[in-house]
Amino acid sequence: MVERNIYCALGLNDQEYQKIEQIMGREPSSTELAMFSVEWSEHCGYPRSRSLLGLFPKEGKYQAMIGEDSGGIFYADTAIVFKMESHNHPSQVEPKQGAATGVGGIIRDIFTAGAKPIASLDSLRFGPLTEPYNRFLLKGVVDGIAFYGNCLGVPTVGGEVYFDESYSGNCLVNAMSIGICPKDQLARARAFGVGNSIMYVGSSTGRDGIGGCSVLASHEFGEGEEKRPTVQIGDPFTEKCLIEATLEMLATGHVVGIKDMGAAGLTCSSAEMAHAGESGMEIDLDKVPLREEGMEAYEIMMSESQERMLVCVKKGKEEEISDIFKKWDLHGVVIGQVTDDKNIRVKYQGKVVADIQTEALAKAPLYQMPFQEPANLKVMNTLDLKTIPIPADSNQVLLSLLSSPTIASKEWVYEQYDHMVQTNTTVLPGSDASVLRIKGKEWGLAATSDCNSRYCLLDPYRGAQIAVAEAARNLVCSGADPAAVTDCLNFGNPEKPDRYWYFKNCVMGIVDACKAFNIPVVSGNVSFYNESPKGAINPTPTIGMIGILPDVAKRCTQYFKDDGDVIILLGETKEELGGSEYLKVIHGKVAGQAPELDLLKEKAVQKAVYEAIQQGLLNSAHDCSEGGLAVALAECCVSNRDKAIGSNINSSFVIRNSSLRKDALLFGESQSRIIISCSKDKTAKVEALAKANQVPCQKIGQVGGESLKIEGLIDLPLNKLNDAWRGALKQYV
Amino acid sequence: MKFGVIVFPGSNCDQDCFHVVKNVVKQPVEYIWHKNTGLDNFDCVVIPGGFSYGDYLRCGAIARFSPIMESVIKFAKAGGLVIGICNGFQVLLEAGLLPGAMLRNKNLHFICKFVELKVEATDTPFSSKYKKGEIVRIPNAHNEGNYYIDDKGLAELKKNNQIVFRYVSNPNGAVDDIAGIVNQKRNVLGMMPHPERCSEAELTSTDGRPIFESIVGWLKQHGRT
Amino acid sequence: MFEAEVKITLKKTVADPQGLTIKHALESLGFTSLEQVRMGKFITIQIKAKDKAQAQAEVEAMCAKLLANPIIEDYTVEVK
Amino acid sequence: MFEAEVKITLKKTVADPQGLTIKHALESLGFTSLEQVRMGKFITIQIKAKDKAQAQAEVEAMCAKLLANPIIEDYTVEVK
Ligand SMILES: Nc1ncnc2c1ncn2[C@@H]1O[C@H](COP(=O)(O)OP(=O)(O)O)[C@@H](O)[C@H]1O
Ligand SMILES: [Mg+2]
Repeated sequence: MVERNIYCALGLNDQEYQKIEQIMGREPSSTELAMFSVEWSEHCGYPRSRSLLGLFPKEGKYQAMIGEDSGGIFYADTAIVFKMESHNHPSQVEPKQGAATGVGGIIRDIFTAGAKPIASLDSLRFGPLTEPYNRFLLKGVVDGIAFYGNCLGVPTVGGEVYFDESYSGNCLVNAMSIGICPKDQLARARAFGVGNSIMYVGSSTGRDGIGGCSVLASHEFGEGEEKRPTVQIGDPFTEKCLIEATLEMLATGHVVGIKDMGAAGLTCSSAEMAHAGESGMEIDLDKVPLREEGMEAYEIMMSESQERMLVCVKKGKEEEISDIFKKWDLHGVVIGQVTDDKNIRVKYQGKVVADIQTEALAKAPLYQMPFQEPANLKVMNTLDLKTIPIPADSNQVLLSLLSSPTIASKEWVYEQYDHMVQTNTTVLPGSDASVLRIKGKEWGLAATSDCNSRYCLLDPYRGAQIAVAEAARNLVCSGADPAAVTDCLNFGNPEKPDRYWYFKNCVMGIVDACKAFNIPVVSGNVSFYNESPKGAINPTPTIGMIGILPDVAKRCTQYFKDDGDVIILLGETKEELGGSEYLKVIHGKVAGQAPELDLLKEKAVQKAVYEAIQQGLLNSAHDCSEGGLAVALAECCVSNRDKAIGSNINSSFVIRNSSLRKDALLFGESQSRIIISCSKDKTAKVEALAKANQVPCQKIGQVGGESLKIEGLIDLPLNKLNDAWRGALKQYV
Repeated sequence: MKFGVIVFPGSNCDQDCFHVVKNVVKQPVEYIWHKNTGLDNFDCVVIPGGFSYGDYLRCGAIARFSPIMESVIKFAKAGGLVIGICNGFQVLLEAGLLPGAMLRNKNLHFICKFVELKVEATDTPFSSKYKKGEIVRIPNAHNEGNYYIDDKGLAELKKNNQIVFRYVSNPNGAVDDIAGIVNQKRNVLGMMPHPERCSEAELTSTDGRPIFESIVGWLKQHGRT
Repeated sequence: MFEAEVKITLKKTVADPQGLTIKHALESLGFTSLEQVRMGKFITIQIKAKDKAQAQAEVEAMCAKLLANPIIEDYTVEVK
Repeated sequence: MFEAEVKITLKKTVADPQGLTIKHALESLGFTSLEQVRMGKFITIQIKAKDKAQAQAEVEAMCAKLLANPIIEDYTVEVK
């Protein structure tokens, strides 16, 4: 029997080991054991989350395509493939290279599906910038994303950056990538056809990240420093060549299937391709291009060296394929064949070192995890507004909020990213969502990522629903019809029942919200064990969403445009301060209930705005999110990098809402609210549209002037707003 | 009239330049793989932006030794039009077709952003459709666009009126606010900002288009149709 | 005043794509007898200190704290 | 086989923003006795050669041709 400390080191427990022996009917070889350990890890086999993930809707208003590695939708003759993935732990220890290789991994998932990567987004979360290490992380992560993405020539067009104590010691780096291709050129991750060749293409294999995914992504930080990942140096140049060569190869029509060697490298790609193709596979490790000497079989099988892929090629076409890779100075060698059984057989130095049914590897055990509401939730949810003093000077509050790093302009971040390469970005970062044209088509794409994890901490079900609703709202404000979701579920240790309770409720929130919007979840990623010695991160189910603009010329941006335009607020403002940025920044509290969300009302507001934009009625649309109405108005005034413009919010609006606390009116984060502006002559039509959709609609003021005025409450010149909002992040970095 | 867009491994604005030549100014254009040689059939060569060889040693340093560069040097010496944009500019510097060198941006960051440029010279094949002194908006996107040249070299550039574009507000530390220069014969242009990113109304600005139109106009005037 | 030279290199176990690309480039220029090329950083620091030992200690502290990331890099300090 | 160490530094006359930034960062960490910090490259090359002199000559040729840009950089080669 294999010694206990060996399988434990691989992250397997006693039951799992026994099950493996039972499946094999004998003692597993070290290579086999290593293969099981990675395939059954949370990262690959999802044993602790699979059953819940199965609840996500797989269909919606656009035809969905759910593949092995990534998913997407079809629109007209085009497949739009997209996915989000985490690279949290590597980034925490080596921010630049950790983030860089994260970008590399997610982009590989896109082009292995046969799609040309056309855009990326990044969703980032750090502890407060007052701590030097968090500043180091922010700078390093942004540098890494820029280093990799810019070099590849895939524009990073959007994302988000949040700051919260819970991420000190465990930052989150979630990267999303989007690609497109003609419908019929999609590639699948499968191998079949006895005698077809298995080719290894890309970079060579070293001892990089061995056991990285199973061992590292399955443990908390602080459990033992020696488990630190062997961070890799990203190689965007090789990946760029790999993209070109891969797309050239797929165009030959000689490829049966293809999969990237990401987490768990060759093990995962070979076993899963064979299993998906209901075939067997035999590979010979002596043929694998190695960059280090004396590597053992299990090391080759588990290596996570970057920039490599496995391809099933039609028999007789191997040379043609290998020539393409030669042209790009990359490896392209045959390492095996498809066989007529259903086993994955691995040979090395003349010996069979592994022989396993792919079925057994692919069927990771399924665990029902215990869950329980956290003991402190009731206390957190208690908030007596009477104990919260209303600040006398709302101007000062607004300036403080605008310069809170979570709300402040993220220009410092996205100006380091090439967000224009490929010349498709028609709405640049800095508006609610970025919009891409597709050359030669009338339609376009919008993309965003969103999640307010404080809401999820206070109410995971509603918080996750709000993340979905807000993402959709951001797309609608840009003129797009929300189409499909990818997610990255970042949580603490699932073996702790309170953490799992959060996970379960967030998943249910996403399920129900997506059903309400009639959009599918086409891809995603789970990242557990995000904890530092101080505890778990806030539950963070990041939502990535794409939307379709039937006519990209009708796109819309968030900033006010013309003097004299009428400003209209759609939706209802309630006395809601729970979980708000205001409560945190001004009163130092994270407490209360997350804002209410009525999905029917949310849909109605979105429908009204979408239709208004389609009819060409609006000059701007911006939703109210962190910081509430006052912050959203300030952003409408100053977020256009070329031209700030003031606005005047009239007294009748303030009087009409005088039953609300003024801090709730200005800074409360009631959901389902959108600020729009239009020229005077279109106001009646806009109001009629709102009415037809039963959406509360108030004319609240006028665009123009050199300041933001909210009668009797706020009066600030544009340059002060601008300095607070634009200058804040730069102060720290 | 035929344009060629050179493709090095790591070039990433090749398709963007190709698109503008083909679909915006509507001229014949072909990609040229860096391992090829010979440019006999071309009238204008575009060296596009990107990260040739990852810029792993120094921007443009490795690409400069690609087989095609020997041909580009010959082509330029014979008076052919060569425009290097961003990484293309860096390659031209490394190849010695233009004087000076690039250092890292003063703030050490990659900067992707629209910047204002002042058109300083219109008597070149690349800038004749602008007005002298005109201010145009064209995006930058680079890490190493901090142009360096010693005092003597700068005096030469000025004396020969070789500075074609200057930054209105210097974003990267470039000597004398230089954003783009030509060689003495005025047939080779290097510039850091990306005109191909602002040649269509969909992309916020069309201020880059006159560069491509100037080239087309010049080639027509010189009998290349 | 002392001048310290800091050499920062990638750990042997970390693959160095930059070095590899430079190696290929050199080979294609005809330098064919190369075994390996690795890329690192070279930092020169002029520092006031009461003696060489103090300068050495200070610069080593700088390396540990900021200049190198021990997860992927090694460093050596030499004070002249 | 020989190992050559190549140090590439920016010419004294060329401003070094990276060095300056590192200097500021170090100062804000409390290293206040710094006069100057300059950033360069450190390339190690393993090369087959019949003797040290040949290795030295080869690596110097590499520097002159590719590794350094004479307009802005100086280099030194040391064969071990
Ligand atoms: N990490 C990032 N990378 C790229 N763009 C970003 C990033 N963070 C924020 N942005 C951009 O800044 C703008 C504002 O972001 P955010 O405040 O998150 O918007 P919202 O509240 O509407 O979701 C958006 O255009 C967004 O894409
Ligand atoms: Mg928004």
